[in-house]
Amino acid sequence: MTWETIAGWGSTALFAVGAFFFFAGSVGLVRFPDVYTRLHALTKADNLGLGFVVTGLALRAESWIVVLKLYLIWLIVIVTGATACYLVANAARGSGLEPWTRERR
Amino acid sequence: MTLALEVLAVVIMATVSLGIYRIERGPTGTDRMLSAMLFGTSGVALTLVLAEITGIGALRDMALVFALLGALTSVSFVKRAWGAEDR
Amino acid sequence: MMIVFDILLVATIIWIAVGSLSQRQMFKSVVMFVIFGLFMAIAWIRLSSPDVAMAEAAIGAGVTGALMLDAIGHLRRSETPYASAAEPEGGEPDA
Amino acid sequence: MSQQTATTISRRERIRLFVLRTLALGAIWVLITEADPGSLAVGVPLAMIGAALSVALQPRSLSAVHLPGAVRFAGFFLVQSFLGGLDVARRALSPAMPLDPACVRYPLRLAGDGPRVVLANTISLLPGTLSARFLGGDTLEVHVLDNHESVLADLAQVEERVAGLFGANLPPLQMGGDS
Repeated sequence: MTWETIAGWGSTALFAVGAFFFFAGSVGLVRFPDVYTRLHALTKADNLGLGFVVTGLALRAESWIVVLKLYLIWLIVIVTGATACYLVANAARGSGLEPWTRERR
Repeated sequence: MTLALEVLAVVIMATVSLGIYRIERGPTGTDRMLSAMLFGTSGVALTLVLAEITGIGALRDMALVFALLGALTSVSFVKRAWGAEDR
Repeated sequence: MMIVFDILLVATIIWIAVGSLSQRQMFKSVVMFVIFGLFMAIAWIRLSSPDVAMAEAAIGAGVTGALMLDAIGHLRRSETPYASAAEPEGGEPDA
Repeated sequence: MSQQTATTISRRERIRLFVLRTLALGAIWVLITEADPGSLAVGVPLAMIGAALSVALQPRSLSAVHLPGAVRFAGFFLVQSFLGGLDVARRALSPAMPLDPACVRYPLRLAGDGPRVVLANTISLLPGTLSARFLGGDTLEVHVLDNHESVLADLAQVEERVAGLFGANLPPLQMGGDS
């Protein structure tokens, strides 16, 4: 078992988990009933999927600086994603969009 | 081991195409905007994966551009176009 | 495997391009246009020209998309009598 | 709390902030260019211009981050955001789609703009919660996917972690039972 083999299989497993979360995020976006619940799916599942993909790529990266850059990109996506999510939820709430509840339907 | 990367690229592409359904359906403009946000995150992942497959390091800079653009589009949607989605 | 990716990419691009031109609602078209820019950028990557891809993402999807969203906001404010197609689905919350 | 009441800041403090921010921006530049030595001719002046502008525009540092708290916060954040993604994936993929969404109001104990922004963004990434808006009177409205009893207690725990990140102490929790 060389490092290449371990990194290859490990990153493949991480890619599978990441792809699963991307898939779950898209399914949530399609299936969930209203804007707020869809925002949940979008921010959580997709940021996590990107995190797994980035970790998998980091295992294969050729230098440390690339690893740090990959995680910097992930950090930027997390921060901008959470901020954009708050902005959309805030605007939706401010315009009087009521959340979907189980009792109403 | 590039096969894993290629399969990952195909899967992300397929999930992104799934999200287009949400633009077709709506019902509000906000829902449509959400799928644009989804493509921001998936676009970053896709670009990073393609950077690894092709070995072009400059594509990682493009992933940064994608990350920042997602924020730009959502902010301009919320600040400038809110309530205009029925047009 | 990349041939599958390319077929999927091209099919999606054509779908979005047709979708962005054939909508009665302007907002839907604008969102489609933004996403068209993102996919086009990925197509440029596949054509191994990352510099064009970066320009496409930044200008095509980002700046033009923001300008179009801004324009649509101005249209709303100026009260243009525009035939707004009502959504066939229920659940329009701020009606 | 790191809120400074003085609006004027001494020259020495400005220089210290300038040097710190130059180093931080320079580090980001090195990361983005993947440590290309040729690009430093552009990067070093840009980092200095950026730091000078930021000191001129926002001389007070927004909030001083407390280092041991930050490490603990990072661990907490990673574990919880994993659980959050898992939770939302389970709900999205299960055929019955177990959702019971509601908006709850959470009385904030944390003061200061910077910590509150961090708290709102953290809540959005944790299991089943999404910060919707700040109401007047120090209340944060949170949209939850599953409206169970312990939501407010969970949020209080998150708030304590964020307070730890900034090295701040919170007043003791008083549950009004108004969920």
